[in-house]
Amino acid sequence: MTTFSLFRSMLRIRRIEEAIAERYGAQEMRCPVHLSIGQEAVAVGVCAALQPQDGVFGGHRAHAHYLAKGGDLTAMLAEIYGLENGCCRGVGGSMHIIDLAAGFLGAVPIVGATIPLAVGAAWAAKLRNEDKVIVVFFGDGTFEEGVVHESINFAVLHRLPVLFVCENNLYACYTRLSERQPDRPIHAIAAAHGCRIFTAEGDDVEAVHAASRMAVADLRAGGAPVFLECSTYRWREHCGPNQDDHLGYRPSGELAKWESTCPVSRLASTLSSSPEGARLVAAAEAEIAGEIASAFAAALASPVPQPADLPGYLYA
Amino acid sequence: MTTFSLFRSMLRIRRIEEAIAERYGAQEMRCPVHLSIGQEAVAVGVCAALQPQDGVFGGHRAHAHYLAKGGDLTAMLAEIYGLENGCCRGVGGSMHIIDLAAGFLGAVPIVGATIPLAVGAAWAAKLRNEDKVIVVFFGDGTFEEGVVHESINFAVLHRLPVLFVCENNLYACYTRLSERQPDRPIHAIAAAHGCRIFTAEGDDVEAVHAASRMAVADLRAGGAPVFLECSTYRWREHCGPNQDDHLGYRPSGELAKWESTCPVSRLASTLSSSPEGARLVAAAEAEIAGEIASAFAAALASPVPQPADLPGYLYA
Amino acid sequence: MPEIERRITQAEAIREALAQAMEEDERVIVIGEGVPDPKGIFGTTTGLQQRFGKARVFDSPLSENGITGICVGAAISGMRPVMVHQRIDFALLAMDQIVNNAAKWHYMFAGQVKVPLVIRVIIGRGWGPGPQHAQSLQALFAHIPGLKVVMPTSGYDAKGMLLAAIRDDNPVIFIEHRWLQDIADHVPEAPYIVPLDQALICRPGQHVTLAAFSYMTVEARLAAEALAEHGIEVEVVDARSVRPLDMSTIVESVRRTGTLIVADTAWKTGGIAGEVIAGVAETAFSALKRPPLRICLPDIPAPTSPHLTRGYYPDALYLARAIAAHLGRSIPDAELADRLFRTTPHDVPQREFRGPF
Amino acid sequence: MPEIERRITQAEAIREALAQAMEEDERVIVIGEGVPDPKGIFGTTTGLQQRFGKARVFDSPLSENGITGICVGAAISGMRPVMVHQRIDFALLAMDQIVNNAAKWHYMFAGQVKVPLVIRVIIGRGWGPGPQHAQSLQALFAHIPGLKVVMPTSGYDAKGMLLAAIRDDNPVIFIEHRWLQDIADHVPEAPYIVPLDQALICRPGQHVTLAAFSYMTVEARLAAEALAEHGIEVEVVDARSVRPLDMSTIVESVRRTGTLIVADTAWKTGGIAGEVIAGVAETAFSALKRPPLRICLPDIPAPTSPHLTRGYYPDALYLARAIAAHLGRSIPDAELADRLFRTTPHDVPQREFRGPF
Ligand SMILES: Cc1ncc(C[n+]2csc(CCOP(=O)(O)OP(=O)(O)O)c2C)c(N)n1
Ligand SMILES: Cc1ncc(C[n+]2csc(CCOP(=O)(O)OP(=O)(O)O)c2C)c(N)n1
Ligand SMILES: [Mg+2]
Ligand SMILES: [Mg+2]
Repeated sequence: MTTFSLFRSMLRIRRIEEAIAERYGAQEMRCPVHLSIGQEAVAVGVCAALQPQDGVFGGHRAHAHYLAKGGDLTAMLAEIYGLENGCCRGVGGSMHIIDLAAGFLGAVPIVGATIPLAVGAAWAAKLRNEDKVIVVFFGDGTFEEGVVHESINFAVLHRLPVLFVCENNLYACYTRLSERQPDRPIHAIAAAHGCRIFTAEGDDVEAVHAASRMAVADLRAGGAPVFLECSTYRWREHCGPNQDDHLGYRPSGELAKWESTCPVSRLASTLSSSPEGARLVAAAEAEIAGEIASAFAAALASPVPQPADLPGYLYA
Repeated sequence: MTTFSLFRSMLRIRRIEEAIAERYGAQEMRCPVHLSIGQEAVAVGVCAALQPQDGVFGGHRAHAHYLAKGGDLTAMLAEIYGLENGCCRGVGGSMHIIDLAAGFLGAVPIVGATIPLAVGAAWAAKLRNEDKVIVVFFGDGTFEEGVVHESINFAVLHRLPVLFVCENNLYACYTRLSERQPDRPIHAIAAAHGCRIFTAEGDDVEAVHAASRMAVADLRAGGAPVFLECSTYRWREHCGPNQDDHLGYRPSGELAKWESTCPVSRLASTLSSSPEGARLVAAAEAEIAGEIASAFAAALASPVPQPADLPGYLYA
Repeated sequence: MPEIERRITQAEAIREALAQAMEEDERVIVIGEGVPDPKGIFGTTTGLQQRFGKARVFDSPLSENGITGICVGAAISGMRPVMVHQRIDFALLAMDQIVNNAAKWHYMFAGQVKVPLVIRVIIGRGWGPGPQHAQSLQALFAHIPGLKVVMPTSGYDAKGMLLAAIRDDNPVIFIEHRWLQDIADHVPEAPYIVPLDQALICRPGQHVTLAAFSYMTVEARLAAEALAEHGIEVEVVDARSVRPLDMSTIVESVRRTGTLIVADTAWKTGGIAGEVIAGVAETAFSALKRPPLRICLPDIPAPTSPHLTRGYYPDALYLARAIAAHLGRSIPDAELADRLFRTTPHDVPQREFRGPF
Repeated sequence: MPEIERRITQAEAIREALAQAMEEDERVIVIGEGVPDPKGIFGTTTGLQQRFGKARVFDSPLSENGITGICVGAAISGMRPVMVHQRIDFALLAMDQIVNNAAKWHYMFAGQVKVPLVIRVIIGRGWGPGPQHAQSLQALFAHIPGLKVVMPTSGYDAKGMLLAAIRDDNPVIFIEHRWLQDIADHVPEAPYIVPLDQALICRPGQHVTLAAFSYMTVEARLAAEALAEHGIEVEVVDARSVRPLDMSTIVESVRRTGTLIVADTAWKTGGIAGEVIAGVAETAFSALKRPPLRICLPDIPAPTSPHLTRGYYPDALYLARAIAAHLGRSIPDAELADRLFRTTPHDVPQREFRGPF
């Protein structure tokens, strides 16, 4: 995976989420949305290390993971709009997305809920002798759920091909890490459980990618489960399209500091230092803008889903 | 606490549980019992480091903890017999015991269930500025429950005066540790959570006691929560009065090895090496036998409890 | 009586009750994910930490079972914790501590230890919360001996019942509905108590008893007003409590009206609406002049899309139609529809609602 | 037909079903705390690991929520896990994964993913299990759309329904009763299926419909036999499934008998007995000639002492008395008591039972 394609994938996710934020005010996406703006490098760096047959699970903040794994953009947007062509036909909305063809195995908003599922999927892969790595993304807050420890214990016990990716953005909703956890590294607990550990600055996509490649290679070779902790930062409000620095729950200057190390624009500047690079960046912006415009148009052209179909989804 | 009194407390618990085992076959103790025979040194070593105002919680295997903390013997026996003078008036049986006067704050059989309660009691003590340490005993298997990690995280975060005592007897029911957990120390996970760690050979009551004294002193001085892991071994079946080595779930010779380091008889021999010590040991045996006989008699003299009283226990 | 003019929202009423409880009893502490944050649990806890300090108002790690157990531990040690889940769905993680410990600790030890614990849980919806964030799980708690379970509707009751719950020596599951939080009501400032075990006849009527739970009471009253214009007098009973159910108020009402309809915010099968019907059928069978009827959610999880939630939640119009049909009364549907047509979008509590949750 | 002579216990029937399911489908795996241990979950899993290997039969860490989620993850990845809790009380730790994920995964994703998962849970008692180890929590699962919930009584049904549950593509909560495990029944060796949604009329009768769940069916049949001698013909319906409830079999029976009594192993308030009554009252009100009646546990947790459990669990004698009284029939009590007097101690399933659980 070239630096440029890592960059392009991040840029695409950034622009898609910005577009969602911009259109959210129109009151047509009638469900909660949790944006990853600022955190794209983790999703992209990890997923770029995966093969199509590998599986990914996410949580409430999963757009970036879905897109980075190759999830269908139009289906995601249609889902957020609650339309029939949505990836869950409108049953789920932003917090429930899935694209089985792309190996995005599902995201749901109960925090921690998909972590044992990822371990179970990895267990199935091992029992069936499939060459498959399973990744699950979750936040620093989610690590406080007991089920995470239960899941890690089982994964290490059975040496399953699972990569736990903790996106430590310092907050759970509006609550800072220090109000929820003592001052010690999250990954040290995973290490004590017997995971192999990697850490990366989550605003450096190449660092995340390098760590992920090693991790995934380890897992394919039958190594112990890997826990990757990435420092990162959410720029917008916990849930919804807006800025929220005025609420005062972040120390002043913190957001600005993280914005200054924006994974997307830093890489854009680097790439743009050559004229060829600058051209590529500009072209990417243009292509992505076009793709987004058509995806929104296609999504909005979807028929509306029918309540009468709901009972049919309940049982297989 | 002198070596002799540590010994005497262990001997007393051993003889009480042997008496329970012996009488269990009469079919009059009609509830599950989980004996601590072989594990007495942990209960005794820890509780001997406590003050009366300190609190202790246990789990399904709690006779030793209750007795070591000074719980009323007759009330416990009456409870196992399901009689009105039982410590729960027969509502609880062996798996639910309590003696508030002695600071034994309760034991219940859902594994892990009392661990957050202990943290909550320690939290209350801290909020109320009480000079109180809270101890909770649990097994190696219990450590697999997610709630344990949630509890430790909160305790460390708020720096609560709680001592977590893990009695690692290598088994949960008939399942060996290696079938349930990867090969890494349990206490290392607690350390990563930020607990202060002590370990002790659980068949050496003086070692347990020494560690506990340091731990409790730390906690009284406002130190971080402590996690004490003791290696130990259950001699009888998981639940019930019998030997069960014939079932073949333990490697052969393992039980014999642990029996050979019996915390009670090792100390008995040491003490008996002087004539004065031998006299004391013999006297203790005699006194304890007498106490047990009268306690059983007193317990069995209890009236039977009345079902009509039950609804009154439901709500305060 | 200038008091009578004082109208505040239910969220404010809850916040006031919390503040007054903390003022009158220093053992009261408040904890939950987001309690001291800028959003303050939909405004119900805003400002409490500033006022009562960090030693009594706590944020919480994301550890529902652990924190519940920790609160049980604090409660049996003399504190009076009030904890809160922003969604009842999260309480599923804590069922072990709620059912195995909180509900039974007093009983298991034959009454030696009290568990004065309040667990606030919020049901209902912003928009599009979907299958995992919009459940109405009162039936799961209603089945458990040892718990008290209440579902106030009015702001007045929310304050009075929360104060009663906090003063109660038992674990109380206090169920709030998201759509009630912004409704204003007359709420006296001075502390007062509303009992935890009494239903309220909030509109008398002789033709049919409509027992409603929580937000359904709001829709029930609207339906009743509309039907009154057509000569159907609906007695609306705000059940208010779920465990214990105040069956005697409901049964007496049914003895007067001969007809029982129950409206609940939850799925029909296995819900508390069925419990109300079973209780009446067992104890006042001869009072029933016709079959009882449940009006509940269909037996499927809540979907997210507004196109799919349309029709999922029974509203006043649905109730009015169903009641008229059940009584065999034909009312020109256009008139009902006209009267009860909801001009606010069906998926938001107030027109001003702008998301995101 | 030598088959007809083959009688095995319910525990053996369950073990046989597991073995046959594993044989016919290699995706079937079995996991649970103690599954491969010498006690083998009351004998229901003994020998399976020896036969099918460590790659398909697993012990489990004590991590109920985690393991449930792991099994959901395996199920959506093409395996067909069967997991087991030795007591339903432990499943409370897993309510999050059961209710939020297992029950909804197929629905949330609009039918794209199946969850073929069986969760075996054991209710009932040895002796003295007490408040935390003897709950009958079927009502908690019965309320949840997306789950199937069954409670077979006979060994025949246990095998056939377990095979059906394992072949089913949905999450099934399979509830076994400790007191049924040692009862022998005619159980054919070859694999067969008993549907997951059909009640069974196991004794016809024209005077009263007695719908019973799980072990209560055993007591119900004894009561029915005794009452028959006094001219009361009880139709005993073994409900067998809880979700979906086979209401049409029950309703048809009530249409014949005019009287409905429901016997459940659980607490009365908020239990499934109420659901049965509500369903019948709603849909076949006019068939009811007298009030329906529930016979359930009192609304308090199980105590431990045998002195306290006496009278806690309604038995055949209790049922017979209650039925006769409900029908207004006076039967000399001594005769009933004589016929139904239990010579085995009331707190053990069989005379040979020696503890400890
Ligand atoms: C079990 C559960 N508890 C609480 C919530 C409410 N909630 C949604 S997101 C969130 C914070 C998650 O924090 P983190 O894991 O750090 O992820 P981030 O939002 O920072 O990406 C919380 C508490 C939930 N969805 N599920
Ligand atoms: C939540 C829960 N799951 C399972 C059980 C059944 N159970 C009782 S004791 C026990 C083993 C506990 O092992 P450990 O913690 O090591 O304690 P030990 O018995 O060895 O003292 C189990 C699984 C239970 N009581 N509670
Ligand atoms: Mg975070
Ligand atoms: Mg152990």
